[in-house]
Amino acid sequence: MSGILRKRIVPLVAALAVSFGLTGCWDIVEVNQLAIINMIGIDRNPDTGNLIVYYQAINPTGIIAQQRSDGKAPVYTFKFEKSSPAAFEEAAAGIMPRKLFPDHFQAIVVSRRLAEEGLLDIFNYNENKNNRRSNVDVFITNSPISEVMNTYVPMEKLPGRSIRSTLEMQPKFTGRASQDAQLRDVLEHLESPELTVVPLIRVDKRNTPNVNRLEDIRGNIGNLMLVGGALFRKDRMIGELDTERVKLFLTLKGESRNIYKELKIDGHNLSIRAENIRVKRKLTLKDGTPNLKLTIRSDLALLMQNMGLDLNVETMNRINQKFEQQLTDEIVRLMEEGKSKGWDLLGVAGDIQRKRGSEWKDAKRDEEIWRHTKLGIEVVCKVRTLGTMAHPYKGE
Amino acid sequence: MERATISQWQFFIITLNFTLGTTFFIRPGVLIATAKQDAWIVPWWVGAAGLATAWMWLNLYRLHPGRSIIQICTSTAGKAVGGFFALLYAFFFIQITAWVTRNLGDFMKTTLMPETPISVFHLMFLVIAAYAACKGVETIARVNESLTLLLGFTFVMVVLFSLTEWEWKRFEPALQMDFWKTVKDTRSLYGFPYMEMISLAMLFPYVKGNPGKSLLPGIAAATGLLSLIIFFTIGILGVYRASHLIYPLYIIAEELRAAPFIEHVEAAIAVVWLSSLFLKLSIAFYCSTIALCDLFGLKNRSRIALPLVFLVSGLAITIMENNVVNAQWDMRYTFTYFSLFGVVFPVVLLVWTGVRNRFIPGHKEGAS
Amino acid sequence: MNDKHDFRAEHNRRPDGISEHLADRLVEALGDAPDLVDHTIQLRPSGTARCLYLKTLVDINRIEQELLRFFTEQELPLPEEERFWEQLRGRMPAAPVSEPADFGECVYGLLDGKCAIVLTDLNRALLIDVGLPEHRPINEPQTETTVKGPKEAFTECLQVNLSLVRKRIKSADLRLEELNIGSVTRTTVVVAYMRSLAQPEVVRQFHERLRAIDTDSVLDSAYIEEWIREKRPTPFPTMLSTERPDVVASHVLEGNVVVFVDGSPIVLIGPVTFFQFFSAPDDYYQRPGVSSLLRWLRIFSFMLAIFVPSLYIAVVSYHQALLPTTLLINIASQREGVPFPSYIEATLMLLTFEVLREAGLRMPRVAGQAISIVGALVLGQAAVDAGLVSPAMVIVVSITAIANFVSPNYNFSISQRLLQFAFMALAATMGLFGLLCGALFTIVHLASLKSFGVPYLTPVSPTVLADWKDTLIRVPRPWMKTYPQLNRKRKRIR
Amino acid sequence: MIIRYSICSVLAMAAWLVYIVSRKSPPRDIAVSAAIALLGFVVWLSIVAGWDWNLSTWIAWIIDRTGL
Repeated sequence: MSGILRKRIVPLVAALAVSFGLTGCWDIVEVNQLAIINMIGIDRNPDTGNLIVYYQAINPTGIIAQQRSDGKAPVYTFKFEKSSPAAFEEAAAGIMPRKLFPDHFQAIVVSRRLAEEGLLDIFNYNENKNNRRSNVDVFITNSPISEVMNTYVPMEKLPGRSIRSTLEMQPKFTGRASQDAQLRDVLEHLESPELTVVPLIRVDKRNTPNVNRLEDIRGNIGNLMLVGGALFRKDRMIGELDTERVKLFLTLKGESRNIYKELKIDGHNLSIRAENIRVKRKLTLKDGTPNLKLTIRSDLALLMQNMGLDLNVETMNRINQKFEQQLTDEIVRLMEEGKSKGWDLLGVAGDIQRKRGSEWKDAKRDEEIWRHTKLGIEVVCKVRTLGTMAHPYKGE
Repeated sequence: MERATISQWQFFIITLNFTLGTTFFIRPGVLIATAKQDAWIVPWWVGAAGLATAWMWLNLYRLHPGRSIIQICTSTAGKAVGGFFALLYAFFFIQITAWVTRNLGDFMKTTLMPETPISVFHLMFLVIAAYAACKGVETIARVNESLTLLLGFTFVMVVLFSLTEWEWKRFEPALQMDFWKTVKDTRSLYGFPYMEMISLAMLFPYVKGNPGKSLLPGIAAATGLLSLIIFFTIGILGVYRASHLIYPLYIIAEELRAAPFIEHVEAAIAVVWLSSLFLKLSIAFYCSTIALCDLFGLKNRSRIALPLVFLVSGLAITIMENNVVNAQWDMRYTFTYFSLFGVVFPVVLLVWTGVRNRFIPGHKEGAS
Repeated sequence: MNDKHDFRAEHNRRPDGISEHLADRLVEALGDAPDLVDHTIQLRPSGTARCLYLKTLVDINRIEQELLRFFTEQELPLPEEERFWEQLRGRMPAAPVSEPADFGECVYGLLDGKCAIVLTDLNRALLIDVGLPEHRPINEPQTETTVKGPKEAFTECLQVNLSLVRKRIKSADLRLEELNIGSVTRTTVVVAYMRSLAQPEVVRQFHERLRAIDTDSVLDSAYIEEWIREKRPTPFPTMLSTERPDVVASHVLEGNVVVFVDGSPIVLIGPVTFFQFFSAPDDYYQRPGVSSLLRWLRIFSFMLAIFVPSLYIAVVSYHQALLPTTLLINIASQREGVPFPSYIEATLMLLTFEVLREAGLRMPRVAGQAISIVGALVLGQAAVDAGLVSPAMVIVVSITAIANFVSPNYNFSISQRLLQFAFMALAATMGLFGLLCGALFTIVHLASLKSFGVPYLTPVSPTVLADWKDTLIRVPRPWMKTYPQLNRKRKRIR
Repeated sequence: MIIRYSICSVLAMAAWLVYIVSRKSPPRDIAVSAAIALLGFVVWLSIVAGWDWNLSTWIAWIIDRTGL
């Protein structure tokens, strides 16, 4: 009897064990049941106080069809208006036939007015979600957010990818934006006095929400473009920096190592690129006021010179001097401008917080002490790269 | 019972995995929240305390060679009192198993598969752990050996690829903590994972040679690795974010970008790391099984493995409501509760043995 | 167990089991077999003998030229005398002569290709081995081909097989032990090992398990394998089987034990470990760096074979975030028109592939063309165009199929296909978590396996660093100074 | 969902007990297995019936009581 029992029962137990597994498939969702979100736009309706969210969902067949050039829409934008960020997924379920799939989104675009009010609840919502992305690029826009979201861009089919790629090129070539302008970098400084700069974009006025735009040869039309930086303290935007200031700000933070500069010597224009910029900061406390000594070292590359001068040691020295002087001036100007607006652009307050030792105790308590910082700037630079020309054509 | 033996190296690996198993998922966030940028130092002193305690267990074992902690209880303090102690220990081991199971379920549910019922994760892992437990300690040791390599490899890769985010600034200002306050606030680390290691006292009899030779280095290595993990978490993620997250290491994996096309690989990495949880679970489960076998004098481990799966999977659901409640409980009670098993009982047993050896003749050789 | 009688000790004693009318009883016992030849020969100086043999099994030339001539052309002394045997051996040195102990042995001797000379007057019988087993010539290996290295393969003839190995190991240490297994087939099985290298415990286990075999028939070494392999149910082979004499020789020289079975060109080798299934004979005939790389390639394709379809299912239906955006978009657009969920798709395709493969194996060679045409249709563009599967799925199935064939061992590739389907089911129900559970279960299972007392995952776990030199990598020969430790050899240094 | 699971597990447990009884295990083994299975059954029953109990809370209560 035991033999028969054993023969019957072992398979039974095994079958039961398997049935645990086979009743599964709770989290299953096929790829073509997903609305792959590429870009998210957030705004607040000033009248109702509700949040407005735009989801830009990818249309896979549209993308593939585009490769075969029969111009179908690569993305669709959906708009929702709700009082809390968590309500959007529910709202989305009401109109999208597919499950919202935000794992792959490339960019968050936030309207300027919302950014100025503060983004804490959006940050918290995003960080709490299991499929959230915090290494996503954040953009602030001056343009109406509906226009940003309802724009087809040339070259890249996905607007989100397009602005992300644009942004990713900047640290390497122009220094107009930092690699560390992602959501997580803003998040990390939510409690510290440090400022962060987030890229500011604008959409060309002539944009149309129609896929026919993709047939137009004029690339500028209706494109998204980088226009500067939005300055963030904690979770809110406190001001706007133009491109030049963003470059300088990022250089001083050590996040940008290359900047492009135009110098004027004797009324002649001169384009150079400062490469491999190394900034050394030394903060000391003297009689209760912080002293910041900045030592900036850099290699210069001569892109274009129109001085009508031969290249020799003397010219080089002049270029070096001019650059040193101009950079020093700009930094001092940036500092002054920041002081007048209440922005600690040199990050002195953050440095103070990171100092150890008892002499810094008072300084740490005084939130405004950075305003009294004495600035000492030393710029050391050398022209290293000249291009392929030994002497410029003079045309004489 | 089986005559199985495991080598020193295998026991070292087991110790390492048992200490780090769930710890490296759960502890860094809590520790960073308490000790801020100096959190990486915390494991050092707690580890030292853990080593001292483990040394005491080894002394107890030296007085009772070839006996598991359960057998030490019953042989020292007799059937009634010792049996009660042993029962408490068995209960404790089962509870640890349930805890590890629940940690796994919580992790899976909050990060990877929110729709799946939590019991599925529990049952799947428990069944495999039970299978491993039936196969015996040698099998578990070998599984440990083969998986540790893989785990180490993924961990190193993740850290290497995340180093682009590294900033030394995040450690400043260094050494600012209020030492005694931090010691007090991080005392639960002493309970979990260090006191939990009393489970390994069930395995001492199987180790070839002196188990201390691999237990103590194992604890030391685990402490070093824990400190290293916290160090990397601070350097990569920053104190502020790490202290606000439940699974900071998972977030590192999530934000990893090895190449423009290798992104969002957290699911794959998390799954590999889950095997570390499995190793801990299988060791804990095995310890509870043989604890019950030793306690009740059973011949065959595999007979109770399946009922134990049934019991533990139930306990894992009821053992805590959610992470928040658990975190609060952990802060307040872990130290006290775990020390009861890790320190108080062993000391009682040690004293008892000492007294008996001195005053009752014929008991010089422990109880052979 | 040793059936070879020592003749000297036996010949003076008249066997008890042999009674009157032996020859008639033999004819009767074989049921008047049409191939049974029964001569009566006149002996000199007097008396008759009957010469019985099965003409299908013996070399008739030898019977006529050597045996009959010996018995009929000269005057024979009585078998009681030592001279009789000396002369017999002297005239026919190549034919072992024995005297059967009983009737049964006599019958068995006839069936084994021996010629029975029944001395009717004396009621005694002699069995003279003049067998001529039919076997095919030594060919090139069919299933384990190599580019370099020896090109001989075992045949169905045990003697030939043994000679192929003897030829390679000219050492007195090589021990061959013969047994007969199978109550009906009485198949000869030879266990071979190096006395100074093989661990006595392993040899003992082999003997014990072989003796415990209780069966009527052994037609192939696979029969033996089923009897002596580990009892624990497992999809993984715990014995290596090969048709290459060089492989056998190299294993014997590492202290393993091999089992030859008469009638089977496949030889069994044990103990074997998991990682040995990734080494091919070619590894040893090529430069070490190359063969290490090839080994990794094989391990990698093992991983591919078991994980690719399940990983595809898990990623496409559970963890889409793992895919790069562009790939995700591509797959999504490809799947736009496909009616089935991806796990159904994958299972269908792989099943189709298995069916095709099986058809390819079994059908006559001439129909091969047809299968490959149809196969390309079913698993290719036609299926995609019909909207049944997505192109990505075709790629996945193709990768899996190719990776399946990389394994140098056929048995092993079957187990890998079993795993593949199990993992697919797990991935379909629980995504990557299911896959992890499957992988963990497999690892626990592998860790618990032993092959003749050697843990299956040696040398990774238990870690034996000294053995890594010929598992995950292959170091140059001069560096292989020690024997593998996996079965705790008696000798360490080569 | 949980109910389905519990029923499956209870069935599996019963089958297991029958199996080990049929394997003629020592009575002590059977008794302990049955006891653990029974405990497990009670735990699962409490989950299905929605009885709110929590081991950790009990331990906390004991520790608070003893004033450690």
